[in-house]
Amino acid sequence: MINKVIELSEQNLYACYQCGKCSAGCPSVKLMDIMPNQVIRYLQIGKPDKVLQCKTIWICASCYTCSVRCPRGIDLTRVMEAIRLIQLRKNIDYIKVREISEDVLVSVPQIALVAEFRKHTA
Amino acid sequence: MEGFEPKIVAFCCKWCSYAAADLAGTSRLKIKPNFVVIRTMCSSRVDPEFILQAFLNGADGVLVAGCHPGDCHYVNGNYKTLRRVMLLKKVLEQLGIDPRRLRLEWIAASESRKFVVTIRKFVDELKQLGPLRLEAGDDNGSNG
Amino acid sequence: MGKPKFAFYWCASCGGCEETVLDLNEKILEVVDKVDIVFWPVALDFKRKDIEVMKEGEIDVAFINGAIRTSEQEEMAKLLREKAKLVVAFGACAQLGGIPGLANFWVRSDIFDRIYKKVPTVANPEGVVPQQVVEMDGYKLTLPEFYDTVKTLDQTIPVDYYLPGCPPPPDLIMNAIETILKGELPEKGTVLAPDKALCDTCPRNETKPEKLSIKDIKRPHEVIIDPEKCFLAQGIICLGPVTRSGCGERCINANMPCRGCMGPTSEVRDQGAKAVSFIASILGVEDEEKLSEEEVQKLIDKIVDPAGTFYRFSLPASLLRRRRK
Amino acid sequence: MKIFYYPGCTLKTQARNFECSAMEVMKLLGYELVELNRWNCCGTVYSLASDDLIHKVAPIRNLVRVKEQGGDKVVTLCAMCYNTLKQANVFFNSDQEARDKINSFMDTEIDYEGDVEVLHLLTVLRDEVGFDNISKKVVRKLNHIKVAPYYGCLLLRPSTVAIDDAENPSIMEELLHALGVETIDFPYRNECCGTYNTVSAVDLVIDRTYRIVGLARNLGADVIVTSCPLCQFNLEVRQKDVKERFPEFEQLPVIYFTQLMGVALGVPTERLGFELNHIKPKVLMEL
Amino acid sequence: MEPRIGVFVCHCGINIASTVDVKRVVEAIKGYPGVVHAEDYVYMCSDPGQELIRSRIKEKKLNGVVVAACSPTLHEATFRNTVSQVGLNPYRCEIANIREHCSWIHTDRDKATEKAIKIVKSIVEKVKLNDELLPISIPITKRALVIGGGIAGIQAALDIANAGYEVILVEKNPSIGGHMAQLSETFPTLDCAQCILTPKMVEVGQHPNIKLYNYAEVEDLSGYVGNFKVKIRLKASYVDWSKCVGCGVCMEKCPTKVPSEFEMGLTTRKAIYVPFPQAVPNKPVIDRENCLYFKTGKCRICEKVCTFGAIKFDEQDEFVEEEVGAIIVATGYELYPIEKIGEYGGGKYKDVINGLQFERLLSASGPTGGGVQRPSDRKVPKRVAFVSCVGSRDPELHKPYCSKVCCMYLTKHAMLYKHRVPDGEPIVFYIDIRSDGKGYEEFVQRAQEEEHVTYIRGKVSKIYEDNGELVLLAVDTLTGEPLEVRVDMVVLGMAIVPSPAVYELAKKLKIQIDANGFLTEAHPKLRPVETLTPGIFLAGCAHAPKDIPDTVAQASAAASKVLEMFSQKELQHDPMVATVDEDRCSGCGVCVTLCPYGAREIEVKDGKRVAKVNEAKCEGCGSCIAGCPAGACQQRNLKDEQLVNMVKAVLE
Ligand SMILES: Cc1cc2nc3c(=O)[nH]c(=O)nc-3n(C[C@H](O)[C@H](O)[C@H](O)COP(=O)(O)OP(=O)(O)OC[C@H]3O[C@@H](n4cnc5c(N)ncnc54)[C@H](O)[C@@H]3O)c2cc1C
Ligand SMILES: Cc1cc2nc3c(=O)[nH]c(=O)nc-3n(C[C@H](O)[C@H](O)[C@H](O)COP(=O)(O)OP(=O)(O)OC[C@H]3O[C@@H](n4cnc5c(N)ncnc54)[C@H](O)[C@@H]3O)c2cc1C
Ligand code: SF4
Ligand code: SF4
Ligand code: SF4
Ligand code: SF4
Ligand code: SF4
Ligand code: SF4
Ligand code: SF4
Ligand code: SF4
Repeated sequence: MINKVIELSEQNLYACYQCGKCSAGCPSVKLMDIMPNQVIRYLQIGKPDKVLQCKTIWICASCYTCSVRCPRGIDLTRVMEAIRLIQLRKNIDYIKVREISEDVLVSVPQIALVAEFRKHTA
Repeated sequence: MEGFEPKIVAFCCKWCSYAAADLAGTSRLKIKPNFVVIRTMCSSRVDPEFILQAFLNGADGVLVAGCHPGDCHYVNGNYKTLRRVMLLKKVLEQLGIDPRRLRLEWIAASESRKFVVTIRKFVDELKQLGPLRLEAGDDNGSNG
Repeated sequence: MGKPKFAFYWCASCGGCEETVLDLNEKILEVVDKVDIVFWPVALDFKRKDIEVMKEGEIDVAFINGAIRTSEQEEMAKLLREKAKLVVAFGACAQLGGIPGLANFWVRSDIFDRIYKKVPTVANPEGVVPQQVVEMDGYKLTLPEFYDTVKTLDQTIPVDYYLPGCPPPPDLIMNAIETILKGELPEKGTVLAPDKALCDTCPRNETKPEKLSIKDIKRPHEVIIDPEKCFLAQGIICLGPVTRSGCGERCINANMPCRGCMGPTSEVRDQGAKAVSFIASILGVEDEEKLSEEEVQKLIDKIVDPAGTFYRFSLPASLLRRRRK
Repeated sequence: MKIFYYPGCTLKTQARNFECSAMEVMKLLGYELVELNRWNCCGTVYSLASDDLIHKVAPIRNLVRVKEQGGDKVVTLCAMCYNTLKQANVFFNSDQEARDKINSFMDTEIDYEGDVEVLHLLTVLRDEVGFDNISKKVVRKLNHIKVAPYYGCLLLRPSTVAIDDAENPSIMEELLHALGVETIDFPYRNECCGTYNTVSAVDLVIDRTYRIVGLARNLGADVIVTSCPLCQFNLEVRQKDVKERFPEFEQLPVIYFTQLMGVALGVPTERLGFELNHIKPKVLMEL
Repeated sequence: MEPRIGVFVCHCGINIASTVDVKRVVEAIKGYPGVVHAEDYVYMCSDPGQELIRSRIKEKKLNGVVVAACSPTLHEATFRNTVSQVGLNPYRCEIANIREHCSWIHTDRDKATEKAIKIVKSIVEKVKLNDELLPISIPITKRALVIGGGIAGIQAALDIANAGYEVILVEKNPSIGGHMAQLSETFPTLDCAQCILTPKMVEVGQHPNIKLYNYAEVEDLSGYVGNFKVKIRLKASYVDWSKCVGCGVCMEKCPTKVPSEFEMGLTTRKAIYVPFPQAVPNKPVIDRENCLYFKTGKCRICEKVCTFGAIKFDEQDEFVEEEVGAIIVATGYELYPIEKIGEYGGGKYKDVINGLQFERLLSASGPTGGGVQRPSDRKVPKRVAFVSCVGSRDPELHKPYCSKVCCMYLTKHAMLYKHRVPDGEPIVFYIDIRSDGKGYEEFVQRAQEEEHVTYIRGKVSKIYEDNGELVLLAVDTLTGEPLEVRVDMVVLGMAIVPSPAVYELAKKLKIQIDANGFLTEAHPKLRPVETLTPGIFLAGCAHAPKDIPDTVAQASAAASKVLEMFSQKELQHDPMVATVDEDRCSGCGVCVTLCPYGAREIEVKDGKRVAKVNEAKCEGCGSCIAGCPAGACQQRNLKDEQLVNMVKAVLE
């Protein structure tokens, strides 16, 4: 699985030395079940299930904060996307579009909706 | 080319590639005996004349091996080697000799495996290119 | 003892070498005074049979210019060798192959194709190319064989001395003749010219920077050439360092770089290979650690026709002698 | 001077105030933003998987449009559009193979050569108009307010498309100073607002808004200035939700930088679309 | 010389003999031109094997020897020694490597044997044309130059001076002492840096064998090992030190204040100043950039108050030349600038400081007298964060290497802070704790066990200021929890980087620097204090980040290398150098460009340019020889002709 992620994200996950700087700056970390550096860690030690089942990859906002600060040059934003895609390509959606309330649909800007669908649905 | 065993002259610098070949020996790695090493102090001692001489005297391939750029025992000799080999390859091509017959490799003293792989690949490549046989063809051109 | 007998002969060359003998001006008269010219087809009416009837060693010195390109030239060279005590390879073509030697980058059929079929000004719809033997109206016409490979004179017959240059400079010729007349002959095989490279006598040599490094290669027509400064320091390829001096810096004085007609010095086995070595050695060597391989390649690629440049006069005399098919 | 302008979806709906204020301001500065014909959605977020070419077609097609219509650069207002178009362009120029494929996907369009420049309005203001020139056109004194500039993520990251230093940007500050307003040193200006999580993870956005707006207020800001409709929404509209959760929370107006420019340059406030702002920047509207 | 070569083929037990048919090699080589004797033996390098060679040389009047055996790296010296015992020049003996390069790597006995024969023939060809050589001797000037007066330079200078040789010490600052003088107490023993350093500084100042040029820099270097000429620029100090008694009145009265470099900008100094009270020498200099008189033409107060008339406004830089035989470069380090770390405020926040600033805050002689106060408001900070690996171990954005000392000094800082502020709370953020020196791990353990310093494993992502507090965004990677830590002050363990001028200096000295700007040693393990340029050595942080014990060890090692040189009457140099045939050289200058050691020079003789080789500098790489377009140079015992014949031999 790590190889698949490496291929899709074009990032060398073996370079990560678990400093945690990515997680420290992550805006979403509080709502994540495992921290971004742990996502990599689980892949490094061969526990892909932890990663596939986690909430983290979905809550990641693709803000690139981790990417610009990683001392080992790992673009974690792309790593998150790669794992999301592995799930989405199995047709496992994170959100059910039908369940989004009318309220939300009319209030949020289009870009939020389009982006949401792009990131969270297959 | 069935049964063709290419002849290779390998110029190795004393500090890195010769030592790598030594290490290949000490580690009992196995290589085909298609090559003979000639030791120079630095790859930059290898004069293009020697390379042509080798081809003329029946070599099918010539390997020039030295320390990695930046690691030259003599500071920067290998940068000169790089330039000379690159230019000579162009000239060889114009002289109708496949430039792949001249190979430049950076092989550090510890890279015994690289030495082995380099020779192996070179032998394979030369087998595909076939014999050069310059001596035979020396007076070719069907003069007379 | 009578006057020594001299012979002159012309093989594959442009004829400039013969001209240069005339360029000796009034000195030629001195020479003519002291020697008997027994054979000089270009100037005097002699025929092959005049030589054939001579005894072995009857001629004292045969000056042969030009490379060996055809069977007739080979035969003549052999004939003269037989009849002459000394053979002097006269000029770059005889010594090294010279400009005609550049033909060794091709094969005969390519050359015929080009000359007789592809040159735009040639109208030859039937595609006729010279044949060695042609039968016409019952007559059999023969031409000498046109060899595939150009050879130097010493690849055909043993040569005693060499007079280098394209053409050999008059003072070297006079020197050589005087030496021969005086009988103070150097060791056989000697090139009758100084054994130092051209930089030694080149007035521009002192303008060289301490460390030569060519950052960008320029061809003479691409730049305004500083008439005082060493060509290499201007990024122009000059073969002076790999070429024997003695020419009088003819090209340099005409503000053109040396192309190497005097051939290499005696310790060099292959002028072109040495040229490769020294030119490559100074290509972008300033800050060399910073140049990537691609950048070096780019710089090298700016040398148009490297083999032709470095072997302009010496391909047949080089280690590899010709292009391989 | 005419510049091609790519609006993107939201500028035509929720963020009409961003668009109209930008148009007004640019007109005043002697530039015309010409809306691109037949533009399509850029995709909003740049697709990041190595094998995902198809999602790069949409942004590239927009750049093809620019070419078709005779332009060689295009400006965006929305930071997300900017980021997506620019990243797609950078990718296109870095991978010959992908480039050929993308071109082959678009068979009715001309082949794209990668030669359209993608700009954000902020850089146009700096590099083409010049902050000095803007400064000369200021007619309203705004030295009584303190502004917290907010960049968000996508103008500054990733580094291949950033318009300024990711950690210490200054372009917006420089603009604001040219307008004569004081800025606070706002450490959260490059922090993420939660973006599209506003759809399915509102909690996250509420948390972000609470912190970002809270810190701005803490540091004495009167108004926050943004450059992205989604940041605007999260930081402004979501304040209502923040307030519900944290009753002590005090609201702060959030406006587009173009609106603030409009005020400073003397565009009548009614033409700056403040009616679409949920929290009215009274300090500005009552000038 | 008519060659009479003996070939001795070794079985090396079965190491060679099992793959190479040794007898066949002997037979094949017997008739080879030049070879007058060939035989095999089971262990050539054994005593009987060597004896065999010696007796054959005598019996058969051999004038050349080829030993076909293992790699020359192993036994070239052995066999050359063997032959020289019976009067044969050692350079007339060569090794044919038929073990490492043949028997060990091949399996086909037939082909391996053929190859071995070729190898032996090629070496025979080489020996035929080998000259009898003697090592080249070079005289030595037994005086050393030390560049940089930090603890490394001080230690090296004292070691050499105490051994009885003269030392010239060049320091660019007004005083020696380097960074160690700035430190408060030193790990792992917590002894006071000044207490152990000051006596050494004084010793340097007073040592009869040490000539100290402070406020000076190396301008130019020529010559070669044993015989360098160095030109030193003595920067104008505008104070006549021979008259100045160091009373300090001028400094008291000078009206111009500028941030003090020594105090890391935490306080000011005057425009006329000594960097710190214990400076050696303790004589002031005028900082021209900031001096009022130099800026505006008015002031000259110092001149007025100096009763000794020592102020000399018209002083100029001066140059002196010195001859030395060896050089030690000890130019030390600087800290990577905080400005480069944007996410930590990039130098914006006054209370985010670097390690050296904190050293000054801790130092009893520092601006706060050793009481920890934060720079912004002089408040005693109650919580202090210490952040490690700032700029280090960050190949992507900053420096890839570990700075080696920061783990330890941050631990020291946390501890000393606890000592000064007992109710204070130090928090150390780290990725790994590197405490690999003697007593270091115990030191860290003490900080944890006894001082209760909190260590959090996680790299801080961002630092910002909020209401006079500093907020650190971090995580605890061990618990997996995000953290937002509020503190009063932050100390950053900034990366150690080389002294800025070292690049220029390295160019002047023609020594190498690595990708990170540190000086490169000749071999990372076996020649750690030598540079590739003979006669130039290195020590301290100029070479790589290191602590004081390592610095001192390396300085003493460099000094002992110098002393090793000085203990010889003359230097011996390998004679396989380049030669020039002046009758062929055209002075084209290509070789000068090629030589990496500056061993080639063009000389003008009778109006003609000819190249010469400085044999002492030539290391025998052969680059110039391959490059010489006239065939005018050769390498001793590796001439073109030898190499060509070798090529021919291996292709027969
Ligand atoms: C914050 C901090 C705390 C530390 N604490 C400890 C500790 O507790 N224990 C410990 O063992 N180590 C400690 N160290 C490490 C210690 O400082 C170094 O190991 C030691 O100072 C290195 O000495 P040096 O002589 O190599 O370099 P430096 O001290 O840097 O000395 C170099 C000298 O050379 C001079 N110089 C530079 N360039 C030139 C030039 N071109 N010409 C002439 N002169 C020049 C400089 O002015 C300087 O005087 C600490 C380091 C830091 C940053
Ligand atoms: C697994 C391992 C891997 C390592 N890898 C590396 C590496 O990759 N790179 C690296 O730089 N370092 C490495 N090291 C460290 C390296 O081995 C040591 O730094 C080095 O060998 C130390 O050399 P020494 O001479 O001090 O000690 P030793 O090698 O231990 O030599 C001491 C000698 O003294 C002899 N001796 C002991 N007592 C007496 C006595 N009373 N009388 C006479 N003789 C005595 C011993 O027999 C021995 O020959 C490694 C170490 C280990 C354990
Ligand atoms: S910042 Fe980079 S190296 Fe550090 S834990 Fe995150 S991914 Fe790994
Ligand atoms: S890109 Fe995702 S993981 Fe990285 S900092 Fe932003 S939200 Fe966190
Ligand atoms: S390189 Fe050419 S121009 Fe320069 S000195 Fe030599 S001959 Fe003269
Ligand atoms: S300069 Fe060179 S090419 Fe010209 S005549 Fe002299 S040797 Fe020949
Ligand atoms: S002249 Fe300069 S150094 Fe002297 S007192 Fe004035 S400011 Fe200070
Ligand atoms: S010594 Fe410690 S703090 Fe310094 S770079 Fe190395 S690991 Fe980081
Ligand atoms: S390269 Fe050769 S010819 Fe040229 S200066 Fe050097 S030694 Fe003389
Ligand atoms: S052999 Fe090498 S070191 Fe010696 S002079 Fe030539 S280039 Fe310099």
